Amino acid sequence: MNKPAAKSLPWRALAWPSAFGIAMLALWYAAVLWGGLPEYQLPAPHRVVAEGLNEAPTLWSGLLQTLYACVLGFTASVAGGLLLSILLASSNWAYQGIYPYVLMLKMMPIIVLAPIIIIWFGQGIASITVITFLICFFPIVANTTMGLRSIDRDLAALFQVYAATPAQSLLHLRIPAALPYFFTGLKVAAALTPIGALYGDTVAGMGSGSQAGLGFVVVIFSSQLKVPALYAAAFTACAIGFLFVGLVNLLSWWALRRWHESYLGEEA
Amino acid sequence: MNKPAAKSLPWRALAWPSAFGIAMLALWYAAVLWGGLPEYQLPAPHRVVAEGLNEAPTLWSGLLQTLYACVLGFTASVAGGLLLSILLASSNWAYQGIYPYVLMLKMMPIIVLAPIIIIWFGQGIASITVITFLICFFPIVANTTMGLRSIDRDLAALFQVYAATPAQSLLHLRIPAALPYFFTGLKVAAALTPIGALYGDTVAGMGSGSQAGLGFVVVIFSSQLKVPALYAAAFTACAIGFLFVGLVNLLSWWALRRWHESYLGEEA
Amino acid sequence: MGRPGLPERPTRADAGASPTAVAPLDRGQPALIELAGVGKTFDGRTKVLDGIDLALPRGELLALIGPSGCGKSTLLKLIAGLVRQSAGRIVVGGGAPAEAEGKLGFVFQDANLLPWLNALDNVALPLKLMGAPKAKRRQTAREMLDMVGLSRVPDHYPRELSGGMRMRVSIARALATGPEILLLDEPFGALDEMTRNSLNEELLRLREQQRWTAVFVTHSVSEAVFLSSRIAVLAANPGRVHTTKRIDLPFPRTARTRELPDFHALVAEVTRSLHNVPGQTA
Amino acid sequence: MGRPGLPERPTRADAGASPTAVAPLDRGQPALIELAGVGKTFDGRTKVLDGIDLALPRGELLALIGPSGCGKSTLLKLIAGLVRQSAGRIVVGGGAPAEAEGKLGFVFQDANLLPWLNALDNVALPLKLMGAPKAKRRQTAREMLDMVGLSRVPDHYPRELSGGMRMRVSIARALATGPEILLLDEPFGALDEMTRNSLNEELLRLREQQRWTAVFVTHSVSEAVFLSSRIAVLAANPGRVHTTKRIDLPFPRTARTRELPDFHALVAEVTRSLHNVPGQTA
Amino acid sequence: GSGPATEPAAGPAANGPAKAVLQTDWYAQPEHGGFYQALAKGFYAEEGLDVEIRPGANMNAIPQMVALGRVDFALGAMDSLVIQRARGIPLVSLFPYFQHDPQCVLFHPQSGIKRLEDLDGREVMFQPGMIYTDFLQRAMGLDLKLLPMDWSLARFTNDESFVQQCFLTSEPVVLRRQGFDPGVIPMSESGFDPYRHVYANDELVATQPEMVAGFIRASIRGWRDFMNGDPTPAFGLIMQNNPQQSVALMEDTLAQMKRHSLTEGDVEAGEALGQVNLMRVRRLVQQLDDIGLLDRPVTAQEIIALSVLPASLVVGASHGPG
Ligand SMILES: Nc1ncnc2c1ncn2[C@@H]1O[C@H](COP(=O)(O)OP(=O)(O)OP(=O)(O)O)[C@@H](O)[C@H]1O
Ligand SMILES: Nc1ncnc2c1ncn2[C@@H]1O[C@H](COP(=O)(O)OP(=O)(O)OP(=O)(O)O)[C@@H](O)[C@H]1O
Ligand SMILES: [Mg+2]
Ligand SMILES: [Mg+2]
Repeated sequence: MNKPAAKSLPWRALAWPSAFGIAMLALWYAAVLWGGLPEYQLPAPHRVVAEGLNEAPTLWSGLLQTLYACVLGFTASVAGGLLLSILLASSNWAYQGIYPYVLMLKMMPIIVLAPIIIIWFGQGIASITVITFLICFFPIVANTTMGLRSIDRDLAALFQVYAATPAQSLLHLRIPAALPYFFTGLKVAAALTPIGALYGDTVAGMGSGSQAGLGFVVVIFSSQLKVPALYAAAFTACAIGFLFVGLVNLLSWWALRRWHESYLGEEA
Repeated sequence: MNKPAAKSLPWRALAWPSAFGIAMLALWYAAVLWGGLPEYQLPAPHRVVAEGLNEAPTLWSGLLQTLYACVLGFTASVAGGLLLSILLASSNWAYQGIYPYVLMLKMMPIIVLAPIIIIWFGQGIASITVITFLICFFPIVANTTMGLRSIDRDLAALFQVYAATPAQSLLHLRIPAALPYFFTGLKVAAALTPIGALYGDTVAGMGSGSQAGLGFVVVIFSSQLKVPALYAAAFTACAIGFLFVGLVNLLSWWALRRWHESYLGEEA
Repeated sequence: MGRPGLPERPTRADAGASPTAVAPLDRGQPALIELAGVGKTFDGRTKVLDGIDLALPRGELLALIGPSGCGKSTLLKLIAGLVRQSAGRIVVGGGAPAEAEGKLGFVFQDANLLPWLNALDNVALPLKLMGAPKAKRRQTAREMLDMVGLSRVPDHYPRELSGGMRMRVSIARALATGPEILLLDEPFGALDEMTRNSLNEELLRLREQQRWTAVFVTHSVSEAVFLSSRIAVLAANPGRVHTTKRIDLPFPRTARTRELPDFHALVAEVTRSLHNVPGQTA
Repeated sequence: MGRPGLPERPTRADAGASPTAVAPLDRGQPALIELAGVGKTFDGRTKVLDGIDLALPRGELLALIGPSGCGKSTLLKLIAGLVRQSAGRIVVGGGAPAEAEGKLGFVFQDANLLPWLNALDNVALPLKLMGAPKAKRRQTAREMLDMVGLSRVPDHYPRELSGGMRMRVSIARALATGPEILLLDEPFGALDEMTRNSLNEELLRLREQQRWTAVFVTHSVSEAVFLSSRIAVLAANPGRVHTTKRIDLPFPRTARTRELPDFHALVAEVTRSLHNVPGQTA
Repeated sequence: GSGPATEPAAGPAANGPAKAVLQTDWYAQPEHGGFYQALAKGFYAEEGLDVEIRPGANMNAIPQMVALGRVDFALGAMDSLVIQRARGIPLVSLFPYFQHDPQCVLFHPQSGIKRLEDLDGREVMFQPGMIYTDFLQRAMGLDLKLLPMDWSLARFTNDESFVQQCFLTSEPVVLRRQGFDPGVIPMSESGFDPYRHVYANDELVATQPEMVAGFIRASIRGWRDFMNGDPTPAFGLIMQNNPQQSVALMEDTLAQMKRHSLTEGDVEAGEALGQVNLMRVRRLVQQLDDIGLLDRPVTAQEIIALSVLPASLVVGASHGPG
């Protein structure tokens, strides 16, 4: 009763988000009109749009730069996260021995790691990618590892009976079975990607001209209290996030629609 | 063959992490000895310990303050994340209508939200909690929602046959079935908690006296180039993370050990 | 094995009436379950059931028998309101199938147990969903487990049970609520003959107290004859009713019934009509 | 239904020998599968099997029959090396059970299909794991699906198949590799009698080409008699061999075999000994 | 006044001391010494004020907090306020506590930097949004490759060609203690020379001029006392708030502040503690306008809270109230 329509890409599904979007916009206007908040606190939506258009060249070049960092960082997170998960799920000693240090890496404040990262990778896109990776990879690792370790016992027995090699088990059993977890982690990582890239930008980015990403733009707008433009920049960053989440959703739909409960209608 | 021993808490499991820890420590020393990096670049482990002890009072009060923020933020994330997931999984329109905005909230750079948060919640623990929540809640939402939406069709049919109310389905079917996903999300959130609290501390904290958390300590040590102490502070933050992750693992073991594949031995 | 205190259907006041009074079918009554021209097509491509007409008066025990894949399980799910028909009309208890939910007991083809509950809690689950008090729940669940011969393993989790044991837990669960309508999808298929026979008899004994109307799927003709008041033989591709056969063996039936010549004649007759069914898939 | 091009076991050179040559059991040969004093206890508390002694020469078809929960499935898993014995010794093909993996075909009690593969790909899976080329894989899988009567649904996913159809996919999968040893856990339990009988016959026909040694679990005595060269009747709590009975009906067996008086006598005899088995749970 | 009529209701003392919050721009440090001194020695209390000094590292929210009245006073650079004022945010400058911004460029002597012009074409780590950056680039035409400030010295110590922003009194002191001898050039040498000041919002100045004036008086007194008298009381409070400060470190910092005459400025040129020169303010506005940072022109009168500032501290008034 609460499953999305099976098998067809839910273009219709744009109806609900749009309805909610309009409601949120109305609420926003109401808050601006009657909330008595000054523009530097809560700018009206049309002001955000206007300032966004006004700053369009800056936003556009920031968007391109950050998008580039996001693509690299997300790709690195997916590849690195997947490999790490496979390593972690490959044996008990790897899991018990390595997982704590993966966790520690994740929990190290970036502010502590940043100097080391920049010394190793130099200022700019490489370091931003590393920082984005550090922020994004863990959800993928945690989810995929859990997925890889949650294999149905009977299916595992089947592969044992057919003397499947570890690589075969991985490829034909564990990875397909872990996909629902993997995609969930991927979705979290995708949502973190613009945040990671923005943060990386403010820590390790280049702030001049075409090399300034949205992180830089956001900090500058913020420090100059250009609040409508700041919101415009933030929404621009969100747009990148939606792009990634959308891609992940598409991929997930494509891979799971035929068999996983989350995509099946109630029948059959 | 790569499952943890069933049913017993793996105290023995400390062996592998310790072994790896010793190896990492050796590597670290090797880097310090032969890497030719000065102490303000890469301090030796014993120097980190020494400076940590030296700064123990500061670290301790920072730890307490940040732990407090972590407890509040994590609790808020769990409660909020769970409620949100239940709402999202409760109907298609909620999922399609609300999820995009939850995502947007997650993807908004904190630097943009911080002024609003501080204006609303005041500088101090309340704002730090909100920031920690914003950083931590999403993995819980994404995972739990996926879990709640991945209910086995036959079990759902069973509950339908017995005319279970939505609340009963939730309580007796969907939540138990979603636990493996929920705990995975919880683990990610737990690992994010100290990062969130540290960041919240630097953005919205009171940097004075007993109210200064580890975020303050980290920023100060970093700006004063007290690198060994900085590392000590970072490890202190990690300790909080391990505490939370450990608690989550314990809870997860307790809830899943009897039935979920990830905790079962290969037999039976 | 007739145990005291088996659960009675809470909605019927006349549960105390003489058991034998149930046996004659109330043919004059309006049907409790009625299917008229029911068809089911999956995804618009696979026509699974076509033109099913069936009417079950209260108290009927209908056996469905037919080749693998002919739509027996689908038919049960249609009656339970778990699947919506593509054509025709289904009335259960005077309303739509979905309205009858809560009065049903359903044994799925797979045991379909909750993996995070042990055997006892699995059996007690429907009672919990109906709001029975805890003590009552546990007592009834224990009796039911006892009836299916699993009193020794109440605290085993499903993964610690054998396939046949899991099915028996599932049967116990379906009977625990004393349902008005019982839908059973090959409930005894995974059991050895002795266990199966004794459960068959147990089921009929229970019926004298609970008086459900039942539709059950079986691949065993003798089981169908033994348990049912009517047998519907289905044909496949698409699934439709090939013949129905009234089984007029007297109730109560016991192990002795299997020795009656009538019994063997009926088994032979149904087997023959089964052999004539078109659409055998193998 | 005897189809051309059924897969032959690749490891045996003498597959072309006359089919009838297989029938007499090679009693002089060393056992292909041997269990001596095998016991299994779960979690140190539940003693499931105790003192199992069994020796299967090459070519033997052993039927296991016994009450629900007596340990039949566990015994199969022990032979396949999926579960480790708590006591005794198991030798398969001269080594530990785990070493024989890859020469096995296993039909699990549940169909155990990969939900993300369609019927054809599920059948082709073991061939893929053995490195068979793609064209060969698809061809063999198609033939196997055809044999179990599912040639019309190769692209159906498991959730789109009926229970009996899923089991047949599982049987097709186990036979696809032409295994040396075949372990079947109630393979035909979910099938109607006609499908079941025809698959029984198909299986024996296939055996003449593939010559596996098999252990299979069934709850049908007549199936056990029809298919096996020996029947082991197990008793429960703990599971142990109660009696074994050699079935000396001549091979090849066909539908006609079921009409032999010997056949009926054997069925009756085994049924009797089954009734005497202690440890019936219901 | 609803208080008892035994006292005239004019003074804030009528309802007990007036609460006021001063939000500083960093964690407690000697650069805030005058305020802590005023607090420690009761100068605020004497003016009938109960002041709380609130430290923090969150620079971006502070102007909004002041504008919305969440805090009463805050510290900052006057150039930002001019820009914000032009954007319609009702903030006013109360008084400068540093005559010149201690914002500097920090570099290794080996890098060959002698003047700000030598930054041309180099990578520099500056706080994003710092207005000096715009001035250096647009008014002086320097080509700067900007790196965002990470508030750490790690990279500086690792790279001899590294150039970053610093606070005259902070980073150089830390570095000298580590054995470095960095070069430092104040950014104000560019000719863009904002004050470092205390600011508040229009409403506070309009509704509680007495309280604001009292705060100004006490703060200036505190600064004078801190710079010329015994700084120990302020040091005590600072250490209490920020255990990472030590007396030695604070003394080093204070010495730097004195050496560069941060609070009094160029005394020979007529500058003095707390003084605001409207000519300088106008020049600042002009410079900001020239590089296109102002949404609309603003006047010095708008920016400076002349109504509460003692006339003695205002110079260069060519017109308007003195
Ligand atoms: N993991 C386990 N822990 C405890 N007991 C177990 C476990 N697995 C199986 N058992 C027990 O082992 C016994 C034998 O199980 P098994 O599945 O082998 O029975 P079976 O003979 O195949 O029965 P059926 O005919 O019902 O399939 C059962 O009593 C079951 O409860
Ligand atoms: N979701 C689906 N999509 C397409 N076909 C389906 C779907 N579900 C079931 N079917 C088809 O419906 C037919 C009937 O299935 P059903 O499970 O009702 O058979 P059955 O009579 O119970 O068979 P069995 O005795 O093997 O259990 C089968 O041919 C099956 O392939
Ligand atoms: Mg079925
Ligand atoms: Mg079994």
